[in-house]
Amino acid sequence: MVFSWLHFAMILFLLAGLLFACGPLILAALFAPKARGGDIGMPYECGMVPYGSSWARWGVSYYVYALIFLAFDVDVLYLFPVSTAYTDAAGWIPFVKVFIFLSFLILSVVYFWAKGVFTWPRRIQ
Amino acid sequence: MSHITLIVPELYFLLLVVALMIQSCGTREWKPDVEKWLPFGAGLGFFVSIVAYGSQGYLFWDVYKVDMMSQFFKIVIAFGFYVVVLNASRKKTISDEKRTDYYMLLGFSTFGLMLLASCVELITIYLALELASYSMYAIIPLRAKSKGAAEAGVKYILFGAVATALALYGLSYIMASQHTTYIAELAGKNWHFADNPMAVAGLCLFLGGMFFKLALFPFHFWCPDVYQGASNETAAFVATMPKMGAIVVLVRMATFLKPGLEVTTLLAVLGACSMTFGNLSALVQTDLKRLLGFSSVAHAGYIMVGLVSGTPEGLAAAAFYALAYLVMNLLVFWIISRVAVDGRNLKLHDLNGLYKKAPVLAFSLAAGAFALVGLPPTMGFMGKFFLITSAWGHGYNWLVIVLVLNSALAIYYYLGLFRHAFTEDTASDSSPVPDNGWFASAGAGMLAAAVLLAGIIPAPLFNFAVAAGKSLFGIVAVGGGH
Amino acid sequence: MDFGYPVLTVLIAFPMVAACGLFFLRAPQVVRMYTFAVSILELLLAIPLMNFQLNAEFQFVEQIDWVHQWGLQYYLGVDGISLLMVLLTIAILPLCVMCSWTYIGKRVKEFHFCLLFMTSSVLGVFCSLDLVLFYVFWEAMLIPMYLLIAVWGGDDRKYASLKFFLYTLAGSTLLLAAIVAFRITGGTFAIPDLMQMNFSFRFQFWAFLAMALAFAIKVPMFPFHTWLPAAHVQAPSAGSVILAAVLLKMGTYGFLRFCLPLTPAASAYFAPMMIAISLVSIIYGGAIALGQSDIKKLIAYSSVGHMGFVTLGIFLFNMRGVEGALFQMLNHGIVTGALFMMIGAVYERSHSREISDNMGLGKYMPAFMFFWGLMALSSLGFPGTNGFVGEILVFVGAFQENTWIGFLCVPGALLAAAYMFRVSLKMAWGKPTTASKWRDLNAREWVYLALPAVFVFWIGLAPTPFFNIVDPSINKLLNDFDKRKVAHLEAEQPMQTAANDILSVLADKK
Amino acid sequence: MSALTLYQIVALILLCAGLFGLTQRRSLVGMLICVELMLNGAGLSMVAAAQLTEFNAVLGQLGTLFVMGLAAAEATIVLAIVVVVARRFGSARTSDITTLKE
Amino acid sequence: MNAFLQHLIPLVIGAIGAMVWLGLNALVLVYCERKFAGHIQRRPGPFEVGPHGILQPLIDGLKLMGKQLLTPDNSDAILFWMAPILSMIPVLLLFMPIPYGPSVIGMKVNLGLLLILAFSSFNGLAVILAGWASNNKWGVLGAARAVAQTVAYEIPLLLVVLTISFMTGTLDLSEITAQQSGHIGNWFIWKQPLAFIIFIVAMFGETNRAPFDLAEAESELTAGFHTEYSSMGFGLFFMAEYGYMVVISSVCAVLFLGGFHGPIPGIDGWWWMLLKTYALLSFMIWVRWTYPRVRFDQLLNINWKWLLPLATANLLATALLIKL
Repeated sequence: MVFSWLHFAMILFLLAGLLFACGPLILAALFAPKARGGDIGMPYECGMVPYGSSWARWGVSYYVYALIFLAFDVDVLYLFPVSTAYTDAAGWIPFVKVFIFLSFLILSVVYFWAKGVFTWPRRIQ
Repeated sequence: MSHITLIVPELYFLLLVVALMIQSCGTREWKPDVEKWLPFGAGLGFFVSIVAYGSQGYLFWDVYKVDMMSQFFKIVIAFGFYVVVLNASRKKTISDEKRTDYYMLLGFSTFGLMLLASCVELITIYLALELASYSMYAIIPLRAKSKGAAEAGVKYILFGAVATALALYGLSYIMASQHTTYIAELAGKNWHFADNPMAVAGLCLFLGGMFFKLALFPFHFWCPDVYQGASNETAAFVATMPKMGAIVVLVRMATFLKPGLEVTTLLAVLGACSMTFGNLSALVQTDLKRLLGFSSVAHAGYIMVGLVSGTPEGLAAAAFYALAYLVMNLLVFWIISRVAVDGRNLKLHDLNGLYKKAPVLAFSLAAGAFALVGLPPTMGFMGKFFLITSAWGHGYNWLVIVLVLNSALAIYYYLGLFRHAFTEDTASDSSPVPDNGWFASAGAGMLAAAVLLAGIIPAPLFNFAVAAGKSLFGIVAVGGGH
Repeated sequence: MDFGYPVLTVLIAFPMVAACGLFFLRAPQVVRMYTFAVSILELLLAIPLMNFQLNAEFQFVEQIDWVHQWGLQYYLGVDGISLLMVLLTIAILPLCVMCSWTYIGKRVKEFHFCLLFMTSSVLGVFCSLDLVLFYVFWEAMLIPMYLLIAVWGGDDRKYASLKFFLYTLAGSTLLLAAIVAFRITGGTFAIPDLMQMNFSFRFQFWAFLAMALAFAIKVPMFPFHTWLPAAHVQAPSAGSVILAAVLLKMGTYGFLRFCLPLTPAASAYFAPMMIAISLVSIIYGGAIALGQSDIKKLIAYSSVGHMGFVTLGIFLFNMRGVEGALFQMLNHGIVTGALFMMIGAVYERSHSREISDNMGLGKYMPAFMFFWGLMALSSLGFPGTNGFVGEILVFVGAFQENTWIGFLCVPGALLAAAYMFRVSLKMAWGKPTTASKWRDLNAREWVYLALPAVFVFWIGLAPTPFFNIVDPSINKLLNDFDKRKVAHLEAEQPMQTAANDILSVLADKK
Repeated sequence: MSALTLYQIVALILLCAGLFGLTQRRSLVGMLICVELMLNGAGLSMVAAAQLTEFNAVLGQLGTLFVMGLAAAEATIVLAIVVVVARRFGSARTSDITTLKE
Repeated sequence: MNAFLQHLIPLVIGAIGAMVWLGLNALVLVYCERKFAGHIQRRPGPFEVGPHGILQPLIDGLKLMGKQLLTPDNSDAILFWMAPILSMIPVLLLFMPIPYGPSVIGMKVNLGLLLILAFSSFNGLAVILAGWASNNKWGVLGAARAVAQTVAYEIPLLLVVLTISFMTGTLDLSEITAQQSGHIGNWFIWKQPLAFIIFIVAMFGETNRAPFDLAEAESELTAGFHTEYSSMGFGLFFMAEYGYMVVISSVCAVLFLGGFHGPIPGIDGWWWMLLKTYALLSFMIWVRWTYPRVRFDQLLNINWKWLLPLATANLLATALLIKL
């Protein structure tokens, strides 16, 4: 109950993935030359000496998109349990419920749209 | 679906929110002025919830119970929303294009609170609570370019999130040890610490989440900051409405808080700490809203007094006090909003000479302040009186003594409001000129009249509350509502 | 005794309703006239009270459910004890209006509103027979009194008003707790019903302490008296008059109405302590008064002394003592009220309350000095005045109870004579400073000083009607008291019980 | 040690880590992450409680699903407010955000 | 013990198979991509190493291994090296629930789709780690873009997947394949053409492939989030990317193209799956070398303004049709 073959399989495959990732890296570490000094560790900016910090201020739109995603992604998550049971459920009530749920999703897209979130570039106050 | 008529008030508010949302999506040209119709809509909501007061029944696999208690609180909440909308309809602190959204969020929060009033299952309670909270988190920073508002917002939501997490953690313990989340079934379980430590720990944590909303002592940090940071109109909402939600849940859960249980004692101790701490801190405040913030911490403590007795009367007293608290605070905030015409934060000395500048406001402020103290003949006194009468003789007499001593303590700063408004003449030049129009005066006057009337003739409201309290315990209400 | 209308309700409600009418008036003079008319009407409305039957029953009873679920009632009624107080209150009102006719210059409307509101709530206090109703009126009285001091008071009014408010409110919160305790234990808020019940000593012990604190602050008794001089000095003269004549009586009335009948055993147990405190109050008040240079402060401290006589009389538990206490209450109301009015009158002329600024009035203001002398004599208990009646009764009661108590009272009376003579002599024959230009009493002042003077002589020379009113009630009170005062006193060790109670509460908290 | 206890210990560790981080973190985003950690701890504890006792397992999973959804919504709002804070204060460090005091 | 081995051995075989399959695919796809690109641009592509340059990918791999593993100054070394590993770890797991043939499957999982969707999200985390830890302007920008994009396209993808699972009532890929057995008319592409199109578009967005390769965008950002990676660090990202491409093509084949079922009954087998997957992969490569890159705001708005509402509407319509 607590630990099933699925868990085991997942761990096994993840370990295989780790092996697959680390193997080449270790090989490369063995084969590769190990030069030091000079500007070898300088951040790569097409050969120029880096200017300023690598942290630029992004447009606030990035954040807004991220926020919308956060909200949507998890909402869609709720549909997964529904999806497996939907065909078995009789009557129209399941549809009504899904309809309500999805119309709220659509409503929120409409809201964002109307609020100009998708207009780019934009300065959101 | 067959009982859709039971949730007419909720549906009405949902409709209101959707209407607001549609309007807020509309183009600038098309947009009618939201303040022109919303007060009527909110008033109708109040009316609808009054009409629906008698309905009873279960919905949604019994997680949603429409009973006297829920209807009582729905009426209270709808009333609060009505007043808040009226209060905010003259605000200057938010730009035009955001107003509709502001009201939408207010409405959404109210909708969540209405749902909360009926929930009788812990997960559902949690959901409804969050529904109510999120919109509120969003409206607090809505104050043009104010640093303080942003700070208040972030403090509120971070503390809120922690409280939520703790509450959920507690919920999981209750699930693990009592195997049910229905309040009705939980009421029959054993809540002694010795027998079931995990359940009691879980319950405490879950209650912690409610205490956060209520701003009870160890969870009160946000309260003064949020009041101070948020705009006056928003503060009026935050100070009153979410507490109704928390109280209704606590009232429902108090059915299994028998006196003598560790949890009950904890509740009592927290209540005592809360009132003492709140009052002591309020003594030294000069910012009006901050003062009210600490005072609401104290009031949260008072409400605990009604809950610990574990009798229908106690719960009814708590419910009645909740109503009183709502009306009193809305009254005071109404006056604050009217006095601070430019939306600034008021200091105590800004009230100087108010009796001359706006006599009706000043008189109403007096009514509000004395109601908050608990002086007769106001609603606040009746509420407090019911609380201590219900709690006396159930093993928590010391709590009652603490309460009355605190009332004496509280006098000092509430009297400050009164003193500045009535006895100080030397208004500084920078003090705002209060809004003295018919709208301001009528609103203040009516709320003050409500405070006084309900203090002189509390019987109808209180009988309703008692009937509601008894219905929680399964005692058939006899002749309630009249 | 049915007059076809609720007499007491009308008495209580009329000033309040009339006060609301003030908002429609503008000119100060009109406001004064209006209020005066209202106060006279109120007097007329009190005429049905003449129909009072001379027995111990509560009369003019009105009883309506207020909050049925909670047992709250709107329950009014008067007996001999409260009737006098009601009459005193109603009679004082026109005097107050008159004495502030020119004294109050600013915010006249609000001032009279406060006066009327105050009268209503004080009447409510004396009439209510339901504990909660009593409490409601008791607290409602605070706000107008606070305003009277804080708005129209002297230079230090902020401090004085706050002190007054906090002291009284702090005391009364415990009273509320006690009220609730009575309800839970006795099952009702109705005072007449509660008077019939026997409570356990342990309960009485705590209830008495809670109530006594509230009343003692109001009276005020010795350690809690400090708000009184401050409030008196700062209050306008009408405020002082009401304060002295009516408000202080609420405390002693509380002792008589609640402590003795409801907690007889505890009252008996605490009586020695109360007597001791009363004696201290008497001597302390007199001694301090003797040293005052401010006339108003002097009278204020003399009040402490006088009220000490009242509480002393009450806790003697014998007929003479309680009678004396009641008379002393009445007298103090009349005499001290009149003294304060006179201080107001002289203050209007000299704008000072110092004795040194108000000397030598005998020559220039003979009428004033006549009244002053009369009231001063009455205040110190000169035979033939009403003060004598009250004081001698208390003396008799004290000697009846215990000779030592009687002896200890004597210095108090002597001190009263000393400070009263001191101030009166200086005022009458001292070296005048600026008094020469002052006008003697005008007609209005004549009226409002003559009325108390009439009562001074009436009670002083023919107190029988008053005795007739109070005696049945006092008899009943003492009989009840004697029957019930022994409740298990010996069986329990009071202090030990108290200690146990406190310890158990502390243990509960942990 | 029963499986339930095991899960609960893990959940408790998550919770405590979150609480500890909350007190230690000096930036708002860091605090948010800590709060999410706490919420996840609660979710784990809930699903374990439902699965490993006689409580209805489906209900527990559903509850956890709700927790996840609401946690996401919460994060959304927190981030939105943090953006507001950052724009008004020019910083998202807790030490800079102290205008409200008595 | 015997039962234990019975469970264990297929799993180990599956894991090894997945490793081989992934390695092979990387080699083949690199070769394909370069050859396709060459031919599309009317040049031969790699031609030197082996016949028609067929050994080129192998040599490339060897070359990568011989390069120095550079860790830039000012970078967070631990996170910097964690990123490529993290991007690689879940790839193999993603192959586990995909049925390549009637018996060619790592493990039949009843929530296979959910498993794939859940673990594929690790890639976003790896990308942002890589960009952030390398402390490079291109890296940070690329990472931000990559995250904004992959998360955005995840939602229509989820909705489309949900559409299928609403129809089938299951999240098990084998089960979904089974429901498409029989002839070609049973493939879900006919029932859900709109969903298929949305899935294809979202597929490009999810894998950061042109025309949605804003995260790498050679001409603007050098190499985006992996600008600073050299040697096998870069190689791992490269392999992972191809891995994700293969996975998503396979999933697409399973969901819409009948999985290992042939167009007519009776000729089912893993070869069909291989064919369909490679057809889709070829399509992706073809698109890359044919279409210009979109602008970033266009990229996001295509998703939020078109794909998402369409996908939602499609789901709603599907739900309605099922009830009808």
